[in-house]
Amino acid sequence: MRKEIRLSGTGGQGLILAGIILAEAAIHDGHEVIQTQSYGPEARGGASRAEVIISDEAIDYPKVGVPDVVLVMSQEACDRYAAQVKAGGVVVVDETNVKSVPEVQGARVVRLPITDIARHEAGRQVTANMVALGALVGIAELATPGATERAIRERVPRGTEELNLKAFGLGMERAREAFGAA
Amino acid sequence: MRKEIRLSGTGGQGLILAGIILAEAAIHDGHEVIQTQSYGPEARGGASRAEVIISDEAIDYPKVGVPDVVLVMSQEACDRYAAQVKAGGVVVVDETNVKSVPEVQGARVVRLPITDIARHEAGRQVTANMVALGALVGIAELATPGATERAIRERVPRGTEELNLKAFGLGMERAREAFGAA
Amino acid sequence: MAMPITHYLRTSKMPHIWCAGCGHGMVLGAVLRAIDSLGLDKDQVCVVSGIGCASRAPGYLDFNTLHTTHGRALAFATGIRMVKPGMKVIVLTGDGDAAAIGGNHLIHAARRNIGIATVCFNNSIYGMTSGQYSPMTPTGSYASTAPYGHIEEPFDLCELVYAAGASYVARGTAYHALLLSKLIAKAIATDGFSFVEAITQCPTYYGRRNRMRTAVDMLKWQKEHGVPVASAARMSPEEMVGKFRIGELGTRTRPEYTRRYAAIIEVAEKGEAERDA
Amino acid sequence: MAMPITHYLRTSKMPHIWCAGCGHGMVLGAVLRAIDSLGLDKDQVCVVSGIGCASRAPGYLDFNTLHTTHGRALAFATGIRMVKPGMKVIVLTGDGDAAAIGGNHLIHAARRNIGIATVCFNNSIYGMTSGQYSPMTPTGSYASTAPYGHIEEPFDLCELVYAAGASYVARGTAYHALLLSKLIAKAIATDGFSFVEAITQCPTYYGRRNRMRTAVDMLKWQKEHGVPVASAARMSPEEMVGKFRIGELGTRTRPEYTRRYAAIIEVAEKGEAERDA
Amino acid sequence: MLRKAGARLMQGNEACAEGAIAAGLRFFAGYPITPSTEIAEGLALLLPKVGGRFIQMEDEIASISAIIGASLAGAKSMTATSGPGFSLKQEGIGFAAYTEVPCVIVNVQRVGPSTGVPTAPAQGDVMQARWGTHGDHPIVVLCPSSVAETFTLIIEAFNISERWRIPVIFLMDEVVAHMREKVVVPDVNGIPVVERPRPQVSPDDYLPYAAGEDLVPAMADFGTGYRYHVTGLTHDQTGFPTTKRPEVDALARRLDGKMKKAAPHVTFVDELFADDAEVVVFAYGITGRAAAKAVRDARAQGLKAGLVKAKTLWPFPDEHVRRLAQRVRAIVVPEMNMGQMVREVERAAAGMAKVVGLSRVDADPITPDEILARLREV
Amino acid sequence: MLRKAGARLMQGNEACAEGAIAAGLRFFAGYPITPSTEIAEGLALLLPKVGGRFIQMEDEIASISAIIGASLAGAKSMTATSGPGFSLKQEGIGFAAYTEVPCVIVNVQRVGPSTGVPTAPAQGDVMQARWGTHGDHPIVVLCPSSVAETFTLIIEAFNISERWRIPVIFLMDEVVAHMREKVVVPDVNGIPVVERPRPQVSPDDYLPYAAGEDLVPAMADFGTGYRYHVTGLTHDQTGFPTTKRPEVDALARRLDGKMKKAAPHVTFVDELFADDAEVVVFAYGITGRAAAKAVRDARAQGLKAGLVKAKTLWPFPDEHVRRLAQRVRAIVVPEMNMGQMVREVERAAAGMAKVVGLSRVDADPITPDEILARLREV
Amino acid sequence: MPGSVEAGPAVEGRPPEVPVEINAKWCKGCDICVAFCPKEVLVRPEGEKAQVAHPEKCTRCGLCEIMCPDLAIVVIPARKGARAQAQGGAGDA
Amino acid sequence: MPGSVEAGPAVEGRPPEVPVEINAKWCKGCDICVAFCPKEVLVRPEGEKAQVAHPEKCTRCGLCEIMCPDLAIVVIPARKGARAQAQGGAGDA
Ligand SMILES: Cc1ncc(C[n+]2csc(CCOP(=O)(O)OP(=O)(O)O)c2C)c(N)n1
Ligand SMILES: Cc1ncc(C[n+]2csc(CCOP(=O)(O)OP(=O)(O)O)c2C)c(N)n1
Ligand code: SF4
Ligand code: SF4
Ligand code: SF4
Ligand code: SF4
Ligand code: SF4
Ligand code: SF4
Ligand SMILES: [Mg+2]
Ligand SMILES: [Mg+2]
Repeated sequence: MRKEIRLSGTGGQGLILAGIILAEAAIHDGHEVIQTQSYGPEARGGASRAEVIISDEAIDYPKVGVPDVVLVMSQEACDRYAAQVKAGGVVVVDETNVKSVPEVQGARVVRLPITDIARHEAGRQVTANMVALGALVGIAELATPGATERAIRERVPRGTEELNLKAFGLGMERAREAFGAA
Repeated sequence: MRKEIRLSGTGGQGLILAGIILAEAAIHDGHEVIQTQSYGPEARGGASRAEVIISDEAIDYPKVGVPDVVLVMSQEACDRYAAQVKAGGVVVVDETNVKSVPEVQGARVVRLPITDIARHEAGRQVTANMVALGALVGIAELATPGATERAIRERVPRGTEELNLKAFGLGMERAREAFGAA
Repeated sequence: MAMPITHYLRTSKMPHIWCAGCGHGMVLGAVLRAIDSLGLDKDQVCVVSGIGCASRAPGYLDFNTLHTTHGRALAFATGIRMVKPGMKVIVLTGDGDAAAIGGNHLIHAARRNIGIATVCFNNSIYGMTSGQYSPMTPTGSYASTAPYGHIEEPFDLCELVYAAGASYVARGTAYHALLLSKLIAKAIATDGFSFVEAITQCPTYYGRRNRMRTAVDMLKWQKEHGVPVASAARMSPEEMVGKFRIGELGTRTRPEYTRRYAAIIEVAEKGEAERDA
Repeated sequence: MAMPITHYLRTSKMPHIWCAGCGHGMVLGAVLRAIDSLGLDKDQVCVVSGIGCASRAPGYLDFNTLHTTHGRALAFATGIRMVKPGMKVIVLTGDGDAAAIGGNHLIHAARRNIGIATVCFNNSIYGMTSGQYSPMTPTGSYASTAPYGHIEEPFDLCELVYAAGASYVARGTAYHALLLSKLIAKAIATDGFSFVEAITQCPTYYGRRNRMRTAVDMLKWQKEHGVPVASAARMSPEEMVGKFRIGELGTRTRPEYTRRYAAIIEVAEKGEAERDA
Repeated sequence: MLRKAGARLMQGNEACAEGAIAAGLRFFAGYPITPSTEIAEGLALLLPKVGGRFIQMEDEIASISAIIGASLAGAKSMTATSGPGFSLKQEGIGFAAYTEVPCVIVNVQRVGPSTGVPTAPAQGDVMQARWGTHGDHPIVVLCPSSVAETFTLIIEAFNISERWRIPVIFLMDEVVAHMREKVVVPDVNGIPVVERPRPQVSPDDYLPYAAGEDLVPAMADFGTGYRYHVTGLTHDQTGFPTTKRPEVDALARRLDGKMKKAAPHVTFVDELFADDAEVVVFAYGITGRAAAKAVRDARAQGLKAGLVKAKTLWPFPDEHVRRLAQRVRAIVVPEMNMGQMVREVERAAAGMAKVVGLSRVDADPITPDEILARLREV
Repeated sequence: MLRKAGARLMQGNEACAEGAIAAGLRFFAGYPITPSTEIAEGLALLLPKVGGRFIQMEDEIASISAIIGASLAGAKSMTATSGPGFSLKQEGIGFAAYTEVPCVIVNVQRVGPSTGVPTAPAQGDVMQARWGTHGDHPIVVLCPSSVAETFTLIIEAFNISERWRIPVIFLMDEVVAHMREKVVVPDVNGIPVVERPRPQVSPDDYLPYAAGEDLVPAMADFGTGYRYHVTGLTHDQTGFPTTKRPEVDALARRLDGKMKKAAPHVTFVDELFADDAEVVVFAYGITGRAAAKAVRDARAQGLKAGLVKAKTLWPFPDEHVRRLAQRVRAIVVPEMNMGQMVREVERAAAGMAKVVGLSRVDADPITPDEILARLREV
Repeated sequence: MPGSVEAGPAVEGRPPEVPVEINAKWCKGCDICVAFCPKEVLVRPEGEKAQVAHPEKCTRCGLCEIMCPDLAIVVIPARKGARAQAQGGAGDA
Repeated sequence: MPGSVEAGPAVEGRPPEVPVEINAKWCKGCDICVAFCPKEVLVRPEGEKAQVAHPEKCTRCGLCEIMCPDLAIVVIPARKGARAQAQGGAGDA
């Protein structure tokens, strides 16, 4: 088993944290894992793209080539990355921010109003990354829900555990519905 | 023709200047020339040893090996350098400062009260280096007197030319007498 | 203003890279308004910076511009000024760039009184590297390298630079933008070394960590804590606690360095020097 | 004095390398008398220097001694002090070492108020490299790199260091040797950063070139130009022209750096930090 | 130890900070610079928890100076930086090397020269790490290629530095520094920690620069009764300056000799399929990972490829490369620079095998495919 | 010119200062350090006489920074230092190399590392001169072995630096710097002086980092109407920062290519009896003088010895050594260090000739006899 | 170079349609102009750029222009008088 | 370690022979002690080291000791009183 995942969007959406939690969940599941990210021209601003490789074997080269799973949470990210997905892969699109999706060949495209779910259903927009994480876990089985929940508990700021777990659960749920329907 | 000369003493005796003037005189005479010096542990204090090589041919290696002519103007310098002279060479000793001269094999030792001559005859102790220069020129014919006089005029502080030339003349004169008699 | 601000901008490089709400843009505006008020020839203005968010400023400006190494802008500027004493040389720098790694060049440029105008964009933090404490970070604040609260005291940079010998030192804030631009104009017009500390906000790395959520909060803080020198003179030390003075903090008249050097050239060309004597 | 001075000397390394009449030996004597007056344990004293004639001092002293790179003594000393806050850390430095290449470390050590006592042997010149001008060379003097007369103004180093944040600053001279040694003792006893500028003579490279032929001439100059602070307070600015103040020039009380850090350790060991919150 | 043993996701810079503490680091002085800053940030938080001390200095020169002072006072010490700061630290590194003060200098390489691309990876400082300061000096340079290796290798860095009294340069790259990987943190007791040789004689008999057979002098902490002198001037066995020719010579040769003695103990090289390889890749750092994949892919395609991954760059594994050159057809040296270590490989190979460089300098890491293509060519 | 043409006794440092002025030097910034100080002292006196400017800065970093600024303002600029200061200048050198600002950096080598022996000669900085700053960068290193050569070679240094927009390191040693020799000063008109390529286009069309066939971009002086941007960040043809992969790559490769284009024009090697030699000495700096004597002595004794004296150390005369290695039995490389350039000779010789180092590190120069002995052994 | 900015000061005799022009390409939505405009002329709907909501209230005091960190605002001077007011604006208080 | 210096303070009850001891190995002949001794106790013949010429005039003020740059002078304290005088010496003026 080897899965490459790219999470993309804009700075401030918490995608690095989502990537880290996904990676930690995979470790809990007993896998090898690498998480990388890309930076802007200077340190400031941080990354807007996180990548995760989950594998059963030691991972030599740590960079994601053509990912199996792509999450796009902004129009710009979508334009850049949506089409770069492996045949048979999945692109998860945050409908709230992405209005038009380019043609993607040989992969499934799952549209979910991730940010809206976070804002209106989970209760806070900042949990969009957890909704997205739920969606990824729900659709692509990148990590077990239990390991992911454990990873979330360990990583998020104290006191926000339940909020984040709720968002994660919502994401997983809605994704399974949508994926079935996609 | 190739002559190696070592001028040694203590800092402040002006031996570097004497070496420089000797070297410049040799240039006026049309020779190749190299002048070097040794430093104390740090820059401060300057050198107490100057060396000059005068040659008819291009000089490859610039360091003096075993010199043809050695000037010693302090006891310490005498102890260290007097014996290191080429067979057939000359050691010029400033009797004013050097009380005992070690045995020197195969070279002539010329004793002159250089500092005393400067003090009493030339009129100022600081001209001891010029007296010494005169002695060297007088004894070992390292440069022509005319070229040396020209070099002195060009190098010494303005206004001190005559004083220095006088000291030089005295050194030359007294050396010739002594050398004849040595 | 004689010219629209865009006259001095490399508009093709805009928008700039600074974060939303970053005070650096406000200080930059003040610099340009100051230059404009002096009616300088763009070809005869040279803007030099070091490294940092603040130091990215010259890239946006339509002058001779030089983005150097971290902390060394004043040393590069000194070389330029020595060769082209007719040019207006302006250094734009950050608090880390000027006061941490560049502190020595700052005090020596001040001592020499070389004709360079320096504007220090003081946001009390290293913005570019994401929020480590700087020599201007207030005691007790949090920074990525001060997770337990900062235990150092900041410089009074204006006092320091004045003690080092500068001809003109002043302090303004991003909030007091018109005052700031007047102080900068005065600095640029000074014949000698001049220094303006411009208090500015880094909402991204300073504000957030220190309970000022937005740029607006931080500007309000500047408004409330910056006290014009004239008012400060009427206030008691107790009233001034936690506040800082803004305005002209020191002026003196001393000969400018390159002019002194010009006198040496005059002498030397005539062939006079101690050594020759 | 409780102990003869030789108690603190590595006598096998004597005589020292300084020139006849060099004031550095006088300042060194004052340092040792100060240490003696405080009754310090030699094992718990660490003396650090940079590079220069002055900086050769530690080699003669029977303490933990460290002769570092040019200008960096205070930075090395900071590391020592951080690890061994119980030690007395003393920096002996020259005007070039401290104020030229080392200027930044000087102002930052002062700002942090780290418990290091610094004695700057100020001979207004670079002695070790044979007489180039330093940041303390008076305007108009001659130096090997100022053959036409020096055109820069020197720092008021005490004022600068105090503006940077030091707890204690004072100035003495080699001539006023007993005063100097008292000032140094006070500096060493200070809980925080302290700085003593010791005006001293370099007859070899400064004196000769500037119409002071001998060390004695230079000491007389010190005697005539150094004015005790109390007297200076009674003098008019005109009377003080060309003169300088000696004595304690600034004292303040602020928490010492390593003690502040100890408080952080206390908190951290309990597991508290902003990031964890 | 700060964290429990077991499998954890760690960033390279985090592994560097935590590994250092595991190795005994108790003093860190630094100045922030991308992409090394997380090391300082991590240690600002962690060091005081173990009673250690962190300080952010006014610049990189002050930082290297402070750690040397701290080490003399007895604390295991480290600084971390990137290219521009590493250039500034060179004078201090030479001082540490000459005075034999243990310390670790981390350089997380980014695209250079000068400010370059601060957030992008390169391997452009490998020659500088060896030759950056003036004069002959002993130095050890280690280079990890994974987060887990960062953790274990930084511990080696401290152990080597303390054991041999040689500054160790820990040369990371931006990819290794910023990526997160699974690290199995060992139990405290499982971590071998070495202390510097301390004097076994009384202060009166202590000669701070006299060395025994291993050529490593014993080192007393300041403040423990050994009142000795340390100088960056050329010094004799007593630690005091000398300009005597034989003593000047003796110091230079002892330092060189010490480095040679240390070499077998500090030279770490990993191999993959190297035994029967006809073409090998010599690689290091992140490029070693791409090379491993390339070599596996090559084998899968029937090409007898192998890998030599150097974890120690300096002393250069001369012998290793020489032996290899005797039996392989070609050595491919992929580097994220214009060709630096390839020169050393060329030198060591001495014409016995073809040596081919592969440079990538566009701020992205070399891919396995690029290496594979080169392997197929040679 | 300041001094009349004709034969004169000059010190090495004096020849450096006067040669520089003859080459057009008009700005010097420095910080005193033995054994380079006389260069600064000479220029403090001489520069204002020709309308130039001298400044003693607060340190070496400020000095290199100031000369880069001055050069951008249009003046030929130089700084001078020795090992410790050279280490400090490394960051600035990288900036000059990356931004292609002409300037000359003199390093008068003394015994290192660290403070070492300030007044004694060594050749320990030859590798540092090439690799001292982080990241790949173009650099030229020249090394004179006599006072007369110092005068002519420093002029070359300026000409190369201006012509190719590459910083030139002028690597002297204490012996050459402090000795006095006869120099025949040429007439002003006899001195070829090269100016940097200045833009031939209008400011509107000026692309400060776009280069023609020689890969050298034209350089406008600040204040002449070309308002452009200079940065140490990776930059595109317009001079503005870029992180675009192809542009990052293009800059690195252009600089490398420029250095390769320049190489044949800047590589100076002197030979003595090399044509029919069976054993040759590869030497540089003061050691080249001892080697010349050794080779003459060897010939006198019937040994077919020859000398290759490199005046350009970097770019290393690879081709030269390679051709030589093909026809000689052995190459002896005497150096006043523990063996630095010998590594390059080994690399270039690629096993074709035996390469033997000869190190002297006791602060005295290598003698002809020592070299002769080694020549007789190999 | 967006046209709105280049438009610059209004031509005499042809009054500008809006007192304040906002360069949407440069605006980063920091809310500074909104917060400090003394007349509440400006607004910024969430996720969008600043906009002139009440041009009629604008006194052309110039504060928004000098405070915008993105140099995105130009206040078009009225035929006379307006500029003078800016000098005494709150920005200087 | 020259004995004269090591001798240190005189032992109670056995008065020192000379009030001032000069370590000739350390003295560099700078003339400072000669110039500043208020009682003209010291001399230095050209080319030689400083010497105590008039021990009888010495007040043990200590000035020569604290001013000697070569740490070559030790003033041997008289049984009492002498030391106190040093505190007010010219060196402090
Ligand atoms: C020699 C060197 N050291 C460190 C850095 C990393 N660095 C870049 S900017 C910066 C601090 C900038 O702070 P400041 O000058 O306050 O500017 P700001 O970003 O806050 O505007 C640092 C430490 C560097 N580029 N070069
Ligand atoms: C990095 C570096 N730069 C320059 C030098 C040369 N240098 C040695 S001592 C010195 C100046 C010393 O002056 P100061 O500190 O005033 O001491 P003094 O000799 O006057 O007592 C200089 C420039 C050096 N050793 N290292
Ligand atoms: S990080 Fe701070 S200083 Fe830098 S651009 Fe953002 S707000 Fe401004
Ligand atoms: S050169 Fe000057 S400072 Fe140095 S020892 Fe001599 S007199 Fe003292
Ligand atoms: S101040 Fe400028 S950047 Fe901020 S919202 Fe207003 S127009 Fe936009
Ligand atoms: S000019 Fe003044 S009133 Fe008009 S929008 Fe701007 S701030 Fe508001
Ligand atoms: S002061 Fe000291 S060194 Fe000078 S002459 Fe007197 S005893 Fe000698
Ligand atoms: S103790 Fe006083 S009186 Fe006696 S010799 Fe010394 S200076 Fe003169
Ligand atoms: Mg800042
Ligand atoms: Mg000095």
